Amino acid sequence: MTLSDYSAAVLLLAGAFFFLAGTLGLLRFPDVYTRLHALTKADNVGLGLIVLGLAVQAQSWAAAGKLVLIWLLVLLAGASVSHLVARAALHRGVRWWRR
Amino acid sequence: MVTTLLQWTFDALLGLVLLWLAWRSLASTDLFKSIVLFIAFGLLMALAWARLDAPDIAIAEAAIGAGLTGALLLGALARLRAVVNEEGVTPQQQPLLRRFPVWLPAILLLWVAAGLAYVVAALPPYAVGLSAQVAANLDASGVSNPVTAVLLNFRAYDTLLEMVVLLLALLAVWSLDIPLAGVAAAPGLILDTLSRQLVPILILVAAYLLWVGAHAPGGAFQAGSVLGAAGVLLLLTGWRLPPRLEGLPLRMILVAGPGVFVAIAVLTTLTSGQLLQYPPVQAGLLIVILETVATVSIGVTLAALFFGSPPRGKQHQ
Amino acid sequence: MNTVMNTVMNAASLYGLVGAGLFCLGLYALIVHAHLLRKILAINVMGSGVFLVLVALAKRIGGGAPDPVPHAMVITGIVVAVSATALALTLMLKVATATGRAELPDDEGSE
Amino acid sequence: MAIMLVDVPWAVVLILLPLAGAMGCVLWPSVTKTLGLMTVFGVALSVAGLGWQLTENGALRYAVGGWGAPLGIDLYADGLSLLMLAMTALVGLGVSGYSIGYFDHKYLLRFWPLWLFLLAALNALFLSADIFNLYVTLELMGLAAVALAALSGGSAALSGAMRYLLSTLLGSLCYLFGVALLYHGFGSVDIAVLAERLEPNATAWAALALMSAGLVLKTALFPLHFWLPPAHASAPAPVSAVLSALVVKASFYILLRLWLEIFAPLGEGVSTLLGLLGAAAVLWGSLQALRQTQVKLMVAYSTVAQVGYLFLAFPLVAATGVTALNAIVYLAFSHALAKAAMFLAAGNLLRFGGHDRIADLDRVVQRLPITLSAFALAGVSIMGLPPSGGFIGKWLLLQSALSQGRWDLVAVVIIGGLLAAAYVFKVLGNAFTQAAVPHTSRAVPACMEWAALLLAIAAIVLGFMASAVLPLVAIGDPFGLLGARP
Repeated sequence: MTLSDYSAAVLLLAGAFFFLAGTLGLLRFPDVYTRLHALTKADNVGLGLIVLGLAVQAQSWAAAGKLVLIWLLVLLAGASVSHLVARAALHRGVRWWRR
Repeated sequence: MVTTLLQWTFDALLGLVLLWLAWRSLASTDLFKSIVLFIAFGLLMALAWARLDAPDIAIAEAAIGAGLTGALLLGALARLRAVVNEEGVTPQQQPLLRRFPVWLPAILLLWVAAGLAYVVAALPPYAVGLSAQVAANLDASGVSNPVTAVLLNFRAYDTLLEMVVLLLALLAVWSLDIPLAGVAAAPGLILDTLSRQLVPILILVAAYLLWVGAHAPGGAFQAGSVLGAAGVLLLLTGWRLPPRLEGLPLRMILVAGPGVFVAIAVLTTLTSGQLLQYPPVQAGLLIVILETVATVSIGVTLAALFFGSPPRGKQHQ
Repeated sequence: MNTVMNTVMNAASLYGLVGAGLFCLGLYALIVHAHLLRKILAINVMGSGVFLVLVALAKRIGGGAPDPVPHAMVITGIVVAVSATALALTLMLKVATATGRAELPDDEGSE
Repeated sequence: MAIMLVDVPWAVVLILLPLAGAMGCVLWPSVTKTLGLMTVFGVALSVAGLGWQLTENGALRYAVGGWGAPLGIDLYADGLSLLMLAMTALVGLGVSGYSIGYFDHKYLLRFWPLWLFLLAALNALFLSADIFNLYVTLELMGLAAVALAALSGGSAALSGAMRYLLSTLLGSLCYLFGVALLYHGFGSVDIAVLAERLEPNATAWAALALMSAGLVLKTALFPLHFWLPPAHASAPAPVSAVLSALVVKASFYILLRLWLEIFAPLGEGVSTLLGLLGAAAVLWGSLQALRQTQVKLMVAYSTVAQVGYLFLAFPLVAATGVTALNAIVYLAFSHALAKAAMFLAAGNLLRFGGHDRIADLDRVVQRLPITLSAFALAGVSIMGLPPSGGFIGKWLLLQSALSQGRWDLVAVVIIGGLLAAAYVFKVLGNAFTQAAVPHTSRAVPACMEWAALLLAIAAIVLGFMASAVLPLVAIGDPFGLLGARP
């Protein structure tokens, strides 16, 4: 186990934690808007950490670049799609949750 | 040993989740939910392919199996809801076999499943496939990705017919002549911007997949389906093919994939005397030509399948 | 008993079993459900099951690179499946437009 | 010149020509009709060329791509494939001529590409020696057939086509599961290689069961025939003709090749089951046909019965060898011609009177004499009366049944013939009587009437050609029947 192995493991575990938190939020939060919040925030950071963890161990700069590209694309798509979902929910008159 | 156990646990869990998702998707009372679960099922199938060392299939499954099939299903559901009044009919769970108890087919199928499971488990532990022969002839095939070699050289005839199946499906859909889908809600700024940024990237990704397919996972079908996804995105934002391209130019692109394949089949038969026998020196070049044309053709065909209605230009003839 | 354990412990057979399970699950849904969209989904699940069997068993040899021939076959199969699905969905829309229901008439012409 | 023609790989032409023709029709709709007819003629000529090659050189094995099985895909043509191809080409000519009069311009543009793709799929199927390649041709054929069946767009046709599509997809998947098992059990998808390697183990049995179930569903053998009558009866007449005459035979052909070549060592016990189902199909299909009040439904149920005859001969092939195989070929070929003629004639009646109710046919015999002659001649072959192709087929079937002392099969064949006579005469009888309510009629183009009549005449002429046709079956000694049993 080298240093890069350890750092990769830590990053991957941290990423997995964010996924877990996001998933928990998706399951437990009360309405579509809060669920979107949990999902996008946690998944974007989670994926970022996992990409970072994998990039540490990547064979070449090109491979690491491809991983980062994937993350950027997911960020772009994730943000746009959650906006679209939220807007569609608003249009249909889905009420937001109040305590 | 620990890694093996960990891997086994992962595989077993994935297998169970696949079965569970398929079951929920087929049993759900809400059709929309069914489709979404089916798309999730497709994505996890892609993970299973990756676990089975089949990255070529994983890409194809994610792009076609989950992506485009999902888009087709959701599009069809939207059109269906415009046609069928679901209030009165509630066509959800109506068992076809009213005369028989529902558990009868269940018991029969459990029996079949047990039989199939036994057969799968009883196969000899060592595969008797063709890996050795593929590896031995890979040098003569013109590419170094064995899956591409099988698809476009060793079993190219299957792929020729498969391209024809795709074209035929589009002709069949067009011959059914469903009316144009009603204009969806205005796409809005975000979707517009997203598609304007994503479509060039998708085209780039398609080109990359096409190029890399010669020596690594990827190839015409994966590239074509990414291109098809770009087409679907454009169609969703309200983009339509300019009317002057709807006639012969569109048909030329659609036919180009199988057409070039048939042309190369004729040429090889004339020059080497054997159907689809490429001269070894030019095999690589021929495969690149075939795949490039096929990619464009597959992409446009898939997008046209999503659109569904025949081009109006065709009707006027 | 030993062979059973070996089979289940082996990833190839494991996915093979899942494939067989998906095939039967899809077949059951195809028979039981009346709604055409659900029947089309069932056919797709069955197809995934067959593809899984086709590829999983190629991995039995263990170790070395898996057999690419079934991989190519499955890619062919996936394209055929999406073509068939597109046609089936369009036909479903036409049936629904013509009859007002996305189900086949329960006449069973043969009886 | 003659030498050059011998060298042309006609088998390849048979596959590529209709594909190219179909794509030409897609690209240039203005010349669709000309292009389509030329293609169909070209296919018929290529079958003749292939027949010449086969009689000169014996069976043909052709390695696509030069790789050869098991790595590559092989094409294979022997006497059995040749006769199936000839059947396809003849019916194709008749149906193509008929379609010119039947469809208006808009539907003609849709019909031709689909029909040429179907023709290509059929040719490719009859020439393939590779079970996965057969799967692809099956799917190509199935999708084209469904699209054609839905062409007219009525609610009955659409529902029929939908049921047909689901059944054919289910059949294909069962077949593909069998392919997967065979490949992993024995390491090849080539029929000849598999035949060498097969051992009677659980894998082989499961593959046999799955593939047979799938193909029996596609062939519409009783009791899996439920999809056939609605699809075949509600499709446009030329499409019904192609579906009943050719498409059903294609899956039967694969079944025959699989059972007699790959699965031969698995014994004859199971084929007896298929024989029993065949007997049930003959009786059930004939009775249902007799009950129908509409011509097209009656003809469709008659197909269910006639498919039964093919399976009746199935268990006899192993025991009596070439006689039973000859019977199958003759039954399939003559049924294809006669049934196509019958459906086309039924289409004429439908066009003429605007309906096909048997009771209200209203003296059509005087007004459509050619169509009625076609129906009657085709009926002669379906009933199995001499002299007709159907008679030779049943005669060979009876011969092989009697040599095995199978009096039960003899009884089924005779009862089936009598029932067929009953339903054919039901139509013919009403053609002479006056309907209670006279109704308007529409002219039927001459090409539609003559196409039906020529196919029916061909079914009769087939009865006189036995001495010329039967030696063709022996080309390449299909399934080693000649060598094994004299």
